[in-house]
Amino acid sequence: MRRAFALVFLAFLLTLPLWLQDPYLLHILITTGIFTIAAMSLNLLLGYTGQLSLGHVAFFGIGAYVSALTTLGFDVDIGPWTFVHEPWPVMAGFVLAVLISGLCGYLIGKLSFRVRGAYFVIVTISFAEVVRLVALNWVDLTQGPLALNNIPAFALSVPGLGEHTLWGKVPNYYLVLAVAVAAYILIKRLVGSRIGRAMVALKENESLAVSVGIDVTRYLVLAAIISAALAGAAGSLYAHYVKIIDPEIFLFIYTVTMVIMVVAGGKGTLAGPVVGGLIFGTLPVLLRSYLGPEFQWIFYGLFMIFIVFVLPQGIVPAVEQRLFPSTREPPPEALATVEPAKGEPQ
Amino acid sequence: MLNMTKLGGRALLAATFAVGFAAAATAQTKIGIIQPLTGPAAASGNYVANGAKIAVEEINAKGGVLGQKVELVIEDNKSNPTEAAAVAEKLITRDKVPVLMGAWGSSFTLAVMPKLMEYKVPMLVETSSSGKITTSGNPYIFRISPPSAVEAEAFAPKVQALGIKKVDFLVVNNDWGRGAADDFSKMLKSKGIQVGLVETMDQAAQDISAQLNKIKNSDADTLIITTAVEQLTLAFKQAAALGLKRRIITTGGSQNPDQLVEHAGAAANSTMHLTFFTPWKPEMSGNPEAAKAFIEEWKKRGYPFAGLTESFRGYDGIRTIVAAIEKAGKAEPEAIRAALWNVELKGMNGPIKFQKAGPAGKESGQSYPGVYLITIEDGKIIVPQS
Amino acid sequence: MTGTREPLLTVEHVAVHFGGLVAIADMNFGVHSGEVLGLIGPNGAGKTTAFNVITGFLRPTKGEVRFKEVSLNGLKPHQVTSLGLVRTFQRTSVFQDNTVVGNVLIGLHRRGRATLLDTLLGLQRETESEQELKEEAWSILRLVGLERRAFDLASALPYGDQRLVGVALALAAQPTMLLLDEPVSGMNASETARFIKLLGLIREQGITILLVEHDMPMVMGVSDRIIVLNYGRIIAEGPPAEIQRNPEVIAAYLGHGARRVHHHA
Amino acid sequence: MGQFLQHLVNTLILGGTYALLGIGLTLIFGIMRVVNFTHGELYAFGAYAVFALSMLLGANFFLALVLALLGGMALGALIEIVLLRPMRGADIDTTMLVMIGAWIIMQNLEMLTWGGVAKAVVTPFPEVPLVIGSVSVSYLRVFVLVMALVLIAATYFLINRTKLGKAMRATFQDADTAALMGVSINRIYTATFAIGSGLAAAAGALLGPVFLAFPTMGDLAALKSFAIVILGGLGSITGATIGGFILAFVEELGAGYVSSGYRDAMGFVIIILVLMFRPTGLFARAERIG
Repeated sequence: MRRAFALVFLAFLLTLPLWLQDPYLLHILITTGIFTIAAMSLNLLLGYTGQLSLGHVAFFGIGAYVSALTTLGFDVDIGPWTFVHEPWPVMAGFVLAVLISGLCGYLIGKLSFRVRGAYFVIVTISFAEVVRLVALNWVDLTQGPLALNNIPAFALSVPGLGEHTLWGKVPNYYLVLAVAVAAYILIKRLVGSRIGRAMVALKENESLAVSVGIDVTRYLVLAAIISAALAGAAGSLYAHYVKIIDPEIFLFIYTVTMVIMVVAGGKGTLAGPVVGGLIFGTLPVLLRSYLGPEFQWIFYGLFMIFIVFVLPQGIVPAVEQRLFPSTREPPPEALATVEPAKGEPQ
Repeated sequence: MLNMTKLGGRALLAATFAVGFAAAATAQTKIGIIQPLTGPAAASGNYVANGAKIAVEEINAKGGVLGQKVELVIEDNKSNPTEAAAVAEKLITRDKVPVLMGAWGSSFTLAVMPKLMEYKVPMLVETSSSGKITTSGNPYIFRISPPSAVEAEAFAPKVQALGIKKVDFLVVNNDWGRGAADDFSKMLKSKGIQVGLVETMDQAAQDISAQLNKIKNSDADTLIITTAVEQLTLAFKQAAALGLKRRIITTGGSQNPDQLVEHAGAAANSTMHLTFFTPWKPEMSGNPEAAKAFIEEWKKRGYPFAGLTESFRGYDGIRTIVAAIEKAGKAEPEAIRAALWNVELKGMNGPIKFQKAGPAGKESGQSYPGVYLITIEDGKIIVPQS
Repeated sequence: MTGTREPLLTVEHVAVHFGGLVAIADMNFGVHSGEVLGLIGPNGAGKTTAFNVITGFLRPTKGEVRFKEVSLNGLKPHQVTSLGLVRTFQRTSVFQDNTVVGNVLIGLHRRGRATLLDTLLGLQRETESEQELKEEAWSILRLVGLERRAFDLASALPYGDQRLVGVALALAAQPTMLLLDEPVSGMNASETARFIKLLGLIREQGITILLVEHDMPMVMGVSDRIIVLNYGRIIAEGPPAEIQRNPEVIAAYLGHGARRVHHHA
Repeated sequence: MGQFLQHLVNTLILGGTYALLGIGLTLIFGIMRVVNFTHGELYAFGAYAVFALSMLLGANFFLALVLALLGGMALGALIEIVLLRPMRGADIDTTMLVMIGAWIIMQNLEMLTWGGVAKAVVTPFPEVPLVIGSVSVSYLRVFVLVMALVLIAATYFLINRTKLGKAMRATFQDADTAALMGVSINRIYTATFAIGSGLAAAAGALLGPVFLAFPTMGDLAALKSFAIVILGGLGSITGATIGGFILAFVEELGAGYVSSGYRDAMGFVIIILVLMFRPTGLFARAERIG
């Protein structure tokens, strides 16, 4: 059932550019897609390991900056040394963005998972703020408030077919869709595995999880690495699509946007961030004609409070319960095959 | 999930219709404006936008352009480059404006420029002063504000008269501030004058006392400050509180001297300012009648007098664009771009006529307006006779 | 008991202080391979503290715990579990939002063979390993007798069954030695009887058991040997019959939880 | 030397208001276990209240300060009753989400009410600075420091010497036991939130006239409050007081001798260092995390 829904939805997304010609709406869908990927990555931490990480935009921004700088080149003086980097192809930027964001996820995970609860939240916020201030002040490298401009468009090099630069909106749309689907599949595999079970176990009852031999720090850090790497991928897509980034990419409000997407959609569900991302990505456009930006944000704030009070699980679990009230746990097919024959066990 | 998709689809469809309908119903000539309406440069951005509105009402009262009313679509760049690029994208692809005006700060304008190339839409630059804007080879750029190098040259004759020996800089950390520090340093050095500290401040910084404290301990006799009026107010107050006694000169024409007098009080006394319009003496303007009428209208609407040194840019900018549309005979980007080269207009601070700047073959347009050095004495603005 | 050989688990001069409070004064005992050892004592005697120290949840102020001749000092709880020393908890001892079989699969964590890469790329080893784990989960569910409730949410089970899920979880972690913290508290008589049977099955698999329990008849019935704690000290040690006659033990219980002893006696 | 003395004086003045912010936040966290994301908006509220009262309505500057403080307390009480009371017993992450929602709403209401242009408050203090040797400081800033110290002292008095303070301390130790002893937890929580909010509003009311009032001014204030309480240990009032001064000191020195751009980064660098070496903060009592 769910698989069918997912496939129909995917088919809808695949054919969408065929009938939706408006470049502005396509533009909105592309940025929505990018933020949805970021929200999916946040969901891994927020929904599956239960850690309220509020510095997530740092990884998104680091991905964007790494990818932009890799493709633009830079020269920086650090003490007596001068580092000169010649521009590399965009694909290299994308890969480096994923790797370096993942590495930052590792470092921050190692550091911040020493604490929990309020401390953890504040530490993660602080991390994003430090990165913002570094991006703002290390002008030699990042151009600071002058912004990194003229970032090249994404270019795919296919062996034998040469390099294809994605100038238009439609190719960018498909690129983002492809990365989003890939991210979805990776996350789905991860949470359905032993590793995903360990993460959920940590969220539900850390002591009990530890008592069966699950290494807390290891799995939290692993979740942080994968989550950060995916956010970095989203950041890279963002940088090469909008072609300009500045330190305000690290503002707390963007993390909040991702959090709203995850929480409203349903944290700890695969479809949650997708649904939340689509709603909150496209809502501003639909509201724009009727509401000023301030009213829009006020609406977001009210919606967030509403969700917490009324639908604490989020939209997806609520809709699922309505649609399939009794299918809380459909026996997975694989399990059914080893189910014992009916009768007394012994 | 199905329900959500359906709902989303229906809403999307409705929105598409709404957009289409709106476009069909209003046969108006649209001009897109990108200004900082919020954030650290908000005061200036709002003044410019209001100046533009006055120009549009004036033009529409006289029957509009090409028989159509002019309609402004104003977007907020939130004093941020990425946001400037994003709203440019929106204005061009969604509102389908054939021409833009903006984006106040140099960094915001530079951010918009690739979008102009991508969609081939011209933009009139009303405030930005960074040299990069007209030298990077963007043929869609037409600037009516002076680049900081021009400002520095205009100031050059005064250097000797003021007896300046050594100068420190305190500039906002963006293309505007850094550009001004570079261009003024170059001019000063060519006159054999020493350049000391170059301190920067984030455009949102409130506490600048650390930089000022450093400057206080230098041996320069003059401090050149480049930033928007809010931060200037803070810098003046904090300099006074630190007992920093130094000749202070500000550049960039976004000082709104009356606002400085009002908010910084005695701290603004004996400071000097390079401005591009003298609303205190409209007769000095390049177009005295228009200047007087504009000032009257501005006051009538209850806007603060202080805003005039900024709002005239919006007023002149829109008049220039409309003149180009008139000449082009149609409100289409390429035609407007071509026509802008032929516009000749009496602006508030001198004639507006674009000359070629930047690499050959893809030149930007640059007009060269007047620059004035005014002084604040005992809370009064002193305008030089010339 | 083979006298000279080091016991499977050795607790040596262990003391735990919380600020000024002494939870365990100086504790020494050993658990031999294959035996069932009961640890009893009135409330607040330090039993749970002892469990926490042995399994790495608490650092002892002094002393050392060794398991299979390896010092556990400084090891984290999951490392202790990896050595084969697995515990259960007194109360909330299941993953409430998971199904029963989901719980056991979590418990089987250490037996998975698939690496991160196998998982992300969906390689064959991932599928194989998952299949093995599921089979293993079913055999554990059959052992504890919960296979009919496999797809129910753990939180939906009656209390006694939840305790069984807790034990299934612990068994899934492949213990050489199992530490059970009040496993039958809150169970009714038939549930307790079923549990005692299960203990026998676990024992048959060669798993050593250390048991903390208030239910005296149950402890006396299943244990080979009993240790009595009071005020953080061991006051008696020996076979059940001997302990029941020990005057110091009787005094301790009369002073503290006489009612409880009485109730079951 | 002159430069260093000047930095020290600036430290004292900035530190006083930082301490106010920190105490307000840590009080709310310590007693209610709520991370108050609206803290910065209450700070902004204080600044705008002073602006509205003294510049628009022509009220006396000092009266405006007092009213801003009281208004902040009332607003805090309102937030507590409307948003937090129904959330009693919810976990800390859930209340955080609600508070983030409230933060967004408040900030945009400010934007709607006051517009994006910053507002300046003119004060009755002379522009001419007070000069002592090589140190120079405006009378307004001296007044800000004195007021901050008075408010800090008043908070200590309230907590340690009054009946309400006693009940608050009891709730801090153990809310359940305090409730059994007849303390009305709801009243204590509302009072706590009101006092914490009042302190934030007071900090804004005092610093607003020194700088400018603008809609996003609360963001950095909130982040700095977070840094201060982490530094001092969540829930420790003494820690927050000292943390406020430490943060101001490090910021001043960082800006003066390293680079002015990294002024605001100093606090966060400290957080990371504290976390590496003393994860519970410098002054926290032994308390389990998590």
